[in-house]
Amino acid sequence: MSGLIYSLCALGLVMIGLYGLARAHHGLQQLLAINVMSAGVFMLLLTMAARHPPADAVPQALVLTGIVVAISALALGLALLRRLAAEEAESHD
Amino acid sequence: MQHMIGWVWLWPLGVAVLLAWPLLRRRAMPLLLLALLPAWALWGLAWGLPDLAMGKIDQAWSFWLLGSQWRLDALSHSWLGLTLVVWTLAALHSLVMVSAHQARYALFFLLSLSGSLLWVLAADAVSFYLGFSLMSLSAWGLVIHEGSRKAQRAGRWYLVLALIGELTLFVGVVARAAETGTTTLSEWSSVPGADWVLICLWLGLAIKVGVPLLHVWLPLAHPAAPVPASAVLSGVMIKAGVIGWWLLLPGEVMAQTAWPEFMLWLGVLTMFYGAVFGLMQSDPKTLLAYSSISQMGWLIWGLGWVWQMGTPEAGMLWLSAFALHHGLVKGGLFLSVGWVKQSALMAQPGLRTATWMGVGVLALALAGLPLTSGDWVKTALKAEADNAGAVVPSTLLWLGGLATALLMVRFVAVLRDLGGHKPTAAGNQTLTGMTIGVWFSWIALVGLVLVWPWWQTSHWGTGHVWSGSVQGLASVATALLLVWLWRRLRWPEWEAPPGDVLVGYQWLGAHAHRVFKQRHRSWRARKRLAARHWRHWQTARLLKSHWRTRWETRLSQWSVVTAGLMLVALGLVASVWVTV
Amino acid sequence: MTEWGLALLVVWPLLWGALTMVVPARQVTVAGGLAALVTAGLGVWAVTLSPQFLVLGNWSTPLGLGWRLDGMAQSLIGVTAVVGGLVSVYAWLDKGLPPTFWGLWLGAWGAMNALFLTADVFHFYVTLELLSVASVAMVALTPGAGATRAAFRYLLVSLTGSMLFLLGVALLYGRYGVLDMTLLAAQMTPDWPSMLAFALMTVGLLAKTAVFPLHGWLPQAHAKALTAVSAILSALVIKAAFYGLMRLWLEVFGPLATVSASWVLGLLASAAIFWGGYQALKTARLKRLVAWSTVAQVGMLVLALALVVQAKAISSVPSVHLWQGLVWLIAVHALAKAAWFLAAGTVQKRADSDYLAQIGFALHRSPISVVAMALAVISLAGLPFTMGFLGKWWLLSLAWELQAWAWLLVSLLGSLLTMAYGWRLLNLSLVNRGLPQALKPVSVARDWVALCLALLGVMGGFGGHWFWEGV
Amino acid sequence: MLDAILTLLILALAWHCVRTTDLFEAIVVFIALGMLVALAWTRLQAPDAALAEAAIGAGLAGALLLASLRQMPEMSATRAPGAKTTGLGWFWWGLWGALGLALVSGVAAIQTTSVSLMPQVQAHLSDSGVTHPVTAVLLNFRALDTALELAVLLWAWMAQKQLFVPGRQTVYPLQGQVLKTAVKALLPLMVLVAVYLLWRGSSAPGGAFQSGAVLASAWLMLWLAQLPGLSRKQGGMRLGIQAGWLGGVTVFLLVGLLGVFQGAGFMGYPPDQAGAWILLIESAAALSIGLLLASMVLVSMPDFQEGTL
Repeated sequence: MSGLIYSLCALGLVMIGLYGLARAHHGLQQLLAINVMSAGVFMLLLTMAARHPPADAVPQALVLTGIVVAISALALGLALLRRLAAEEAESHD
Repeated sequence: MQHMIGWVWLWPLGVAVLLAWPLLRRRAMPLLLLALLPAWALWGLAWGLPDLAMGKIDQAWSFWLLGSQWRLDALSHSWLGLTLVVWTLAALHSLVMVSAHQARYALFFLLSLSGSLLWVLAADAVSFYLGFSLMSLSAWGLVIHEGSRKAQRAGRWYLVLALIGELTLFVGVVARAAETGTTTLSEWSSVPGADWVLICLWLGLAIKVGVPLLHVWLPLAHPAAPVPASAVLSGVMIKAGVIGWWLLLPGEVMAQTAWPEFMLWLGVLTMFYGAVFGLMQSDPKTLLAYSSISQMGWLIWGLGWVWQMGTPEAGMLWLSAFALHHGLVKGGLFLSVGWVKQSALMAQPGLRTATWMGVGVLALALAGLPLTSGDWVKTALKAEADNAGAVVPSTLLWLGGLATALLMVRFVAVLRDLGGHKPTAAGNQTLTGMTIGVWFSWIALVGLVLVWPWWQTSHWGTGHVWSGSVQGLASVATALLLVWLWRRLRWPEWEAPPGDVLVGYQWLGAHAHRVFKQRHRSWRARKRLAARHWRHWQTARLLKSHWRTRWETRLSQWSVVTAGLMLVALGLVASVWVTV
Repeated sequence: MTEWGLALLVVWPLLWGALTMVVPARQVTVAGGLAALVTAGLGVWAVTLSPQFLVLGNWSTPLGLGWRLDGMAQSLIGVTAVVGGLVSVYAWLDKGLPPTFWGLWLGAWGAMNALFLTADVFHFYVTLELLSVASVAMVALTPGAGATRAAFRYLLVSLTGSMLFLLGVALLYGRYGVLDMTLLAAQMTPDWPSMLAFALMTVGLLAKTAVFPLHGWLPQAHAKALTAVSAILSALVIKAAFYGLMRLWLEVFGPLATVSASWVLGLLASAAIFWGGYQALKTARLKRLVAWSTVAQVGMLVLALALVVQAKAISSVPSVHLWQGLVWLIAVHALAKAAWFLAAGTVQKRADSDYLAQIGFALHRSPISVVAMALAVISLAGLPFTMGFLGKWWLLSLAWELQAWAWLLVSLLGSLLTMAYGWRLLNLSLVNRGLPQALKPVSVARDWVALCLALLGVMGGFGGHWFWEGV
Repeated sequence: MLDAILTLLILALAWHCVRTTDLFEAIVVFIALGMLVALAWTRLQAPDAALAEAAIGAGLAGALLLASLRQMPEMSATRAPGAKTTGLGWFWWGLWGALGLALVSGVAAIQTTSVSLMPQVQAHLSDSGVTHPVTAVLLNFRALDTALELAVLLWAWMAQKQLFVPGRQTVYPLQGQVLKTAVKALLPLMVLVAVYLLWRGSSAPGGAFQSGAVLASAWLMLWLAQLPGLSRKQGGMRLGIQAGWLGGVTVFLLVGLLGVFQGAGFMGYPPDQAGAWILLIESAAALSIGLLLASMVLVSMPDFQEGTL
């Protein structure tokens, strides 16, 4: 039962992330939306792992890999945004 | 030995690569002659030692593309001869008649030459298509060579129609290959095909031949190109369409279809169409271009009865004789325009007289004066056609000959008006030895035009060839009479714009554009109104820009991108779900 | 020996790419360039190997990561090696390229090699991410807010695509409990979770391949990037995602890739061909034109995929030469587009302008580049003498066999559009060249690299029998 | 019951995070969301993932986001210039709902399926050199995944270095005697924790990622405390840092190549030496992850000056 609840939660996060991507005002918020989405995908993988005890280690390992990939992408996106802000500030000066 | 066939057309490509060397780029014109050497060698070899070269198939490059093969037989030998004579003369004349952008001219010339040699020798459909399109598309570079506004317009129309023809032909070739399961041309001739495949093939080539309504590029492109290039365009290139029809369409099974009859009537129509609009031209090269269309009518008509015959190959040799005649004469006539414009040449009385005599000989040969090649081939063709039971009344053909004669009279008149008849101030410049040499090559062509039918008749041993002389004489005489009457009655001259129906096409195009623009404008007005009244109209701001940008901006919005993602995903799910 | 080579195919570029971070800036070009050439050599060598399946660390498949060197992977590795090698030579000659380029490019190359080799859907995701990160960073090498904005947009689309792909992977794992492509293909049943996974993974890859209507990022990113980067992105990076589509549609999701699903692909492809072609026909800028042409050509690839899927689904059509034809088209586009972008970049540099109205004279003065562009265009349009001709021949005869008249017409019109927008450039160089102007000095060697690529696209005609034995 | 409440809370926070017009608020909500998600993951018996999410997905990501936000003051207003509230029409919402429903039904269909690779993992666990299954998968069965994921991190850092924008503000009063002393006291403790996590990883939840996250915070504190002092003159230190960045990927891939040499296949180890090699790789990886994550956060600080790294 709890598995179903969490998989619904995971899908909810994915869909909210998709919505955020479409609606966000700012690049930073779009990055947040994508990270919300990725949290949802990871959670789905973990619910797959937890269907039967003992918890499956493979999806858990995949999630660990995914988390590092996600923060790398987030860091790159933020670096791009900072650069963009600096370049726009320069052009306004 | 047979592997030499391939080098005939590959060699010009190799010569074209030499142009990358800056030194050669500055002296590019002699390369054109160099490029023709292997072809001449092969032709000479096949002529002198037929056992060694004739009837051979070169499959050395069977690993290339879909398996290339090239062959040399009686038909391709005859076409090769024509191709070589005209291209060689063009190369020689390029030495003295083309001075600007020599390297570029040489590049396109060589590419086009290579393609021209390739389709002559092709034994498989892909090789033919390759040669055909290489020749057509490279010739675009020759058409626009002068760079004038006229040349640009001609180049644009040329390219548009060439590309449409190209693609139609390509579809036809692919479909025919799929139909017959092979690309070897000899196997195509006896397998009937689906109608639409044949129509695709026919249409793709008809543009090159200049069938009325598809001919609009021809009267623009031939005059726009430099003189030697026009000679090649009219002398060799447009005939690719006819030989293409012969090679790609199933000639052996055509007799049972309606195609031969269609071609017979189309041929006659083309003869008159070209002649009528040709008479309304005032530029000698445009006039010659129309004359080419008219002469193509003869070939179309000829192909019609060839298809009707039980043994098409024999008829095809007569057709190639006609093509040879027309190629040599028309090439010579185009070059003559260049010589008449050479004021220095025209300042020398002896050369001037000789030039005009040459023009006269060529014009009369085309008009079909007795004892010339024109008379010989036309009479022979008509006789063969009667034997085969062709449906077109021979009166019509006689009228077609008369039209050609009229056209030639008009051509000489127009050419005289060009200013060549009297020496100008610039006429004092001296003639270089090279110019004189090239001029002699033109005179030699005139000689060839006079001589080759005699040689050919003795070679073929045909008896009835000169029996139609009276007809030929009658047509020329009638033409002169008509012209004289015309002059006496002082009727105003009619003129038609080059490309005739092209004007109609352009009007249609412009009209459609105007209609579209009006609708577009009203659409925009409505949107603006909507934007004013509807608060949430998001893209009102964007309405100022072009719809192309506007739609792209809209497509790039994240709401649209995500909607696209979801729509495609759901579409895929639905499409799988429906079937599984 | 083989295992060494394959391992090095991935490890070598990654290690050297990492090392460029510590190599002093002056030596980076030399180190990176040499490393790139060795990678190219390894890639060419990999093509000569016999097909094989390898499980990393000597484990067995469902547990370990499978590497599969089959014809499809080999061809893509080979194409990447040839095009990548020549683009590296160009990059070497380009003094304006920042040294960071080499690390990023080698990383992207290693990622692509791993991506082509892997037989594991999750590992495919990881390699795709590495490739995206490196590619986005390469776009951002161009100074200026325009490029940064394009790179950011590229990153967002790329990440979204990856996330949808990963969602599909999660569904697949939940349904089948394996991640290996061959095992998945063996068990695949057309049920609801599999359908969803199919749709999501496809959409994710479509976004990364820039198929209409998800193409919006491409013209920006590819046009703003530095020349060598544009060539890499357009010729190779796009193909990596397309390769994923091929694997999914032809292999993993075999029973789900039905004729009606191929219609969805075909529709998207047609829209891409017309929209991309129209934009290329109208745009006022040089690199934008080439980039829009990529949108159209990607449409052509997807259309070919749709036809292949149909041919596979309809058993009456002989299914030979199917993936070979696709790979052939990929090679055609990779060579032609790399040549075109490099030539365009050289001309753009010479004219110091990207506007078509201002580059006529530079075009006129760069005959080698113009020839390269012309060859690239005729190859893309499928005109004779080129690899493209054989590709188009294959595509049309496939459409003919399937009696797919609509797709046949679309691909023909696509060719016509290609010629039309390619002709714009030739027309500029020959006719409307405009007034003479001062040109920036640019090494002619760069024109020659572009010409080499274009000529390879022509020579490819000699390899016709590779996939054309049966016809 | 707890699960239901947690789920609702997570969804509510996520909704607020993407709905709010204030970026600062969005980030704070995002950090809180990360923490709750980590909590949910512990409920799903995934302590490794939960730890990593809390440390990296919420902690370091939050630091990165907040630091970056400060560098875009003119853009942090509710609405960036040019961007507008896009009204999503009924069509969009229809698609959204349909896709959501499709996904829910798809996931519900596989909720009871019992396919898993766990039996395989357990069967081969004794040959993997470690006793914690997650570590075995990460470092042995699917080692190349992890190696390339370290590569993703490294290349993301490479990209950031190239995108670096020198800080414009120099008001970040973190340096101070108190702080320095505190850092000095805390640092050994954090390193100890990191080493412990690393060690523990072979048999229980923990390992390179979690250890790396702790190391990252330790590095960050150290650097923030003595930012001005850490400049070009410390050549040896710089070299060490650079080696640390590359260490994870290089060591991993080289050991992978060594596997070919030893006959254990690319990215494989002979079973009897597996434990030792894995420990070596994990140490290098933890160091790398720590250094890279710390560097990433550091360059996003508004007062960061070029040349410090």
